Amino acid sequence: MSATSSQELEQAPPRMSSRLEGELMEVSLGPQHPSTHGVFRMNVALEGEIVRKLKPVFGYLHRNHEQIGESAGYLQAMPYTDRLDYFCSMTNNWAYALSVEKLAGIEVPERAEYLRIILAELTRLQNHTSLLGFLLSDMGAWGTPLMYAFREREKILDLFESLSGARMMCDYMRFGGCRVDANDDWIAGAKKIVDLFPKFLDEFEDLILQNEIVIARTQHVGKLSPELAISAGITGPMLRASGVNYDIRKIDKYGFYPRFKFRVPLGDHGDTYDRLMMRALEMRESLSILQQAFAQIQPGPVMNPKVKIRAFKPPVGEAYGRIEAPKGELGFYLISDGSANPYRYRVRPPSFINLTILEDMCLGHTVADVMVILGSIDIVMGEVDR
Amino acid sequence: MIGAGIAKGMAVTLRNFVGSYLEEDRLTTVQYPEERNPLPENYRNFPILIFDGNDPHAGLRCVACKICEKECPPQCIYITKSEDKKPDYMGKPQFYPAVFDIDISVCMSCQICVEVCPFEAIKMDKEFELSKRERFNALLERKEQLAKSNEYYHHIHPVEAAQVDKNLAEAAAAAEAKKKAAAAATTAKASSVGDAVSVPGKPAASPTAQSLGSTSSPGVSPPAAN
Amino acid sequence: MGDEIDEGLRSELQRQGIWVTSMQELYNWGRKNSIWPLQFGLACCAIEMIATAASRYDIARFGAEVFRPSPRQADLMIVAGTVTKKMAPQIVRLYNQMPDPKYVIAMGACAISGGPFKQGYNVLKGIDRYIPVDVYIPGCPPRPEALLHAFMELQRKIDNQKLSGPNKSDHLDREHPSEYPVPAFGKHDLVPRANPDVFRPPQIERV
Amino acid sequence: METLEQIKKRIEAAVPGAKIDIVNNGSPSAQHSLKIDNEHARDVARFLRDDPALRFDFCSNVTGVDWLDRVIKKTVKTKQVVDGVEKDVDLTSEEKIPGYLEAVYHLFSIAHKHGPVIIRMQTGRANAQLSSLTPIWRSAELQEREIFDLYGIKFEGHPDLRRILMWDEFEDFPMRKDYRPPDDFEWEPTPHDDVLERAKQHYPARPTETELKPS
Repeated sequence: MSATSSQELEQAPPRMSSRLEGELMEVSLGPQHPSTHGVFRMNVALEGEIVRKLKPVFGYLHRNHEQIGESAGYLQAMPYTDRLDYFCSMTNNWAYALSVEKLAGIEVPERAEYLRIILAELTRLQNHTSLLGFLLSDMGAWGTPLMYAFREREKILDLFESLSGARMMCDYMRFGGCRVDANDDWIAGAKKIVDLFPKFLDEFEDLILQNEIVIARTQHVGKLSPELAISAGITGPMLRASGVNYDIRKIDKYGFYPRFKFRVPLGDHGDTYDRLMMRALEMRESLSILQQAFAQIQPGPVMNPKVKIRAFKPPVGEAYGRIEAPKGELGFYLISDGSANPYRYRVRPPSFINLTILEDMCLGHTVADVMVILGSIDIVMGEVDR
Repeated sequence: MIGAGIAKGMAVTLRNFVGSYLEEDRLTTVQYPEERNPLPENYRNFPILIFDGNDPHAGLRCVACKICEKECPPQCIYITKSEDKKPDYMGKPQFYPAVFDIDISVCMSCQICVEVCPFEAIKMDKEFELSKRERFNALLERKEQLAKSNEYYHHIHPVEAAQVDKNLAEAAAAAEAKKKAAAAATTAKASSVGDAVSVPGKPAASPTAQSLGSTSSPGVSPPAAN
Repeated sequence: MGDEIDEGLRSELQRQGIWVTSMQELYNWGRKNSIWPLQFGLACCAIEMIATAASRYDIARFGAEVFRPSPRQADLMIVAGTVTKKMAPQIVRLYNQMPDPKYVIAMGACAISGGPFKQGYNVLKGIDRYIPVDVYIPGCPPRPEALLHAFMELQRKIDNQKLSGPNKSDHLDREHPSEYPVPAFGKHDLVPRANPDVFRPPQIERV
Repeated sequence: METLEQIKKRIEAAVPGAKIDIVNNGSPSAQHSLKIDNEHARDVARFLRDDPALRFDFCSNVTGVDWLDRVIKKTVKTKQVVDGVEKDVDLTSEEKIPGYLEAVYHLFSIAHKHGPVIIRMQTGRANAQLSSLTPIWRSAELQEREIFDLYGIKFEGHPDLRRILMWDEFEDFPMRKDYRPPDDFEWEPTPHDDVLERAKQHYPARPTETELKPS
């Protein structure tokens, strides 16, 4: 980073006063708005149709996740993590289990690690498919892509349900392994769905990626420079769309990811189209990881027998564990004072921090583009507000 | 050529439209309520209490140890321990819950109560058609509504219930053998001391104390202490 | 006009090929098969609500696929998810903006009682503290089928509503309010904490 | 990556007057942290970001921690002469640590792909104030606002310090450990411990027998 660019970054971001200024018209988008992906609100100042200022307003789904995590025990916080990013309960479980395993120094059996990878990649598939559906929905392709996306998502949810007992709130992982083992039928069923998935993906890409309207609405919209992306803490597909090669699966080498061959897709322009493409490409890599995992997985135990479920008390200390969730870096920061519940329980939510530069990306674009840019960030309010 | 991408997308839509009449893969709508997808074995919704035999009061496996009450993350269980004891299905006198209420308007279906129960007494139901027009008393399930027979449990979770029954039978057999050995030892002693009456009727150990810190998970929980 | 038709006469006429109905039945039949929900989701349950509207469960079979983005065009508010104290005034305002007759389904534990998050400082312990709720669906989150079941429950309720007489439907009763006061943001909590006209919990004592 | 001791030495050389302490972490994660002082925080942060060997350009996680007043009891065994006889006596000393608020920053390097280095800053619970690191890392912007909202630490130099999650009229700092939520316990059918105590205040003066009976 050169000296000039770092000075630029140190300038304060633009502010918005609470009153009407000059020619600008202030509009409040949300919290009840069909394309804000939940109860998100933006105060936008418009000059004609062009966005001149934009301030996101949070907190409409702030449900005290961190305080509940501190008052409940370590195990009790696990079902609450399901409800953070409610599309991806499996990766939330994994991030939390990983942090507690770091905090207490717990080993995880081999089969459990494979199951975790399988479930995390399935989660990535269903998250990215539904994201593309929602994004197209925001652009005006009302219904159709979302219906196709949800048709495939239901198949993956069926897998989750038959393994963990719930469609969305799986509560599947435990410290030191997984709650129940997957039988051979389940693995065979999952393999069948993964085998058929590329066919759907081809069709879905035909449907959207070359569509002239999609291209016109997304290319050169909401550009994000790599320097700003790094400084603003952007992670996940959004960072890689700006061309920064940073995938925690490769960097931290958590789980058994070093045993898998996969590529990290990178974007060139950092615009909305790149972010959209990034999801499509990542799904291909996830499919390749899944196929390798089905070939490699061996029978064995899925729980570390030394770990107690009740009265679990990790040693005094702290740990920060993070994984590459579908939306970016999901981290849990835990401080233990030796008692049965964490002294400090902090979630590092990727989509909350990815919203930091929403204003920078939207300035100068039209109101209609704001929805597309917001959709490409891939936010889930349960995680943004916690 | 401009418009080619849109045409391609339209072709996909058309293929799906026609396919939704012909291909099973694209024909996904389930005509609920006439037609239902079978629920998987592991599906869980709200907790129920299992009783053996025909009498929900006499056969209730719950001994009011209050572990689930303590471990429940949203604290939606309320138990009052009985003052007297009743014989459980093995014939041992045990405490029973005088009040056992679950507020299903709070329950988050996390299954932790099932995981921590050392007596295989609380299990997850699959019933989900529970919409009510009122809240306070309608959604507070009492002991009478929660108690479900072991047959019902076998009906909803056949594989898991068979495993649980097997575990319980093994534990009962082990306890029986231990009791016999103890009885033999006491009779041997009794010939010299002459006091062997009260031993078999007394529970071997306090069940709560024994189950603390156990690594139970469904299907492999340690057996009831008896 | 809302009087019941004699069942024997009706079946006799039906046998002759004449189908009769009362104004009340026709009115309720029309209403119950075209319930338009307000398109608005709060949290996790909203995703299950979308799944209900999507391909597999297809709420269009019940005439309710028209999710309206504007409360002015909606009949039904599905409160799908955790109602936080910051969001509660907006929900009451949306409810007030809906035209009569209007119905509310509280979907999921959080909307009913605050659910697993009810211990928190920013979570409202049930939307029925401020607005009346017609159907409650327990579950966290309820399956899409459970939402459809609640929907049928609501249809049954609409079917039984009377157009006249002492038990006539609330929305035809001039005395019955169709708007409720919007709570204000206070220094520590919402003011007031509940609307006593709507929220009347029974007494329960625990030792 | 360099060890924390090396980093500490280099910071002290580069930022004159900076006070750096290494905070040890006893858990198996072994993520030790650097405690930096308030006055030089921004210089230290800028050094960590711009130093070519470190390049911590990515500030991942920013969080607040509330530590209440604590008493640490230390028992030391000493030998004392009591009544002319030497005996082992346990001397218990109490060390009182006043409560403080803490801001913790987790730093990673995308350029060199290493990390984390954890830095923490402390301030008193009354009039809590720290210098904002948002000018160094943009990613701290929303997270510092969140700390301000929930813990009440004022970040000097933050461009837009307002409440973020709670409404503007709200006055408390709900994540502080001594916060008590407002009373809305009218209907608590399954109360325990604290909730039970608070629900009892809503019970009528004279208890009736009928309520407890199952309907």
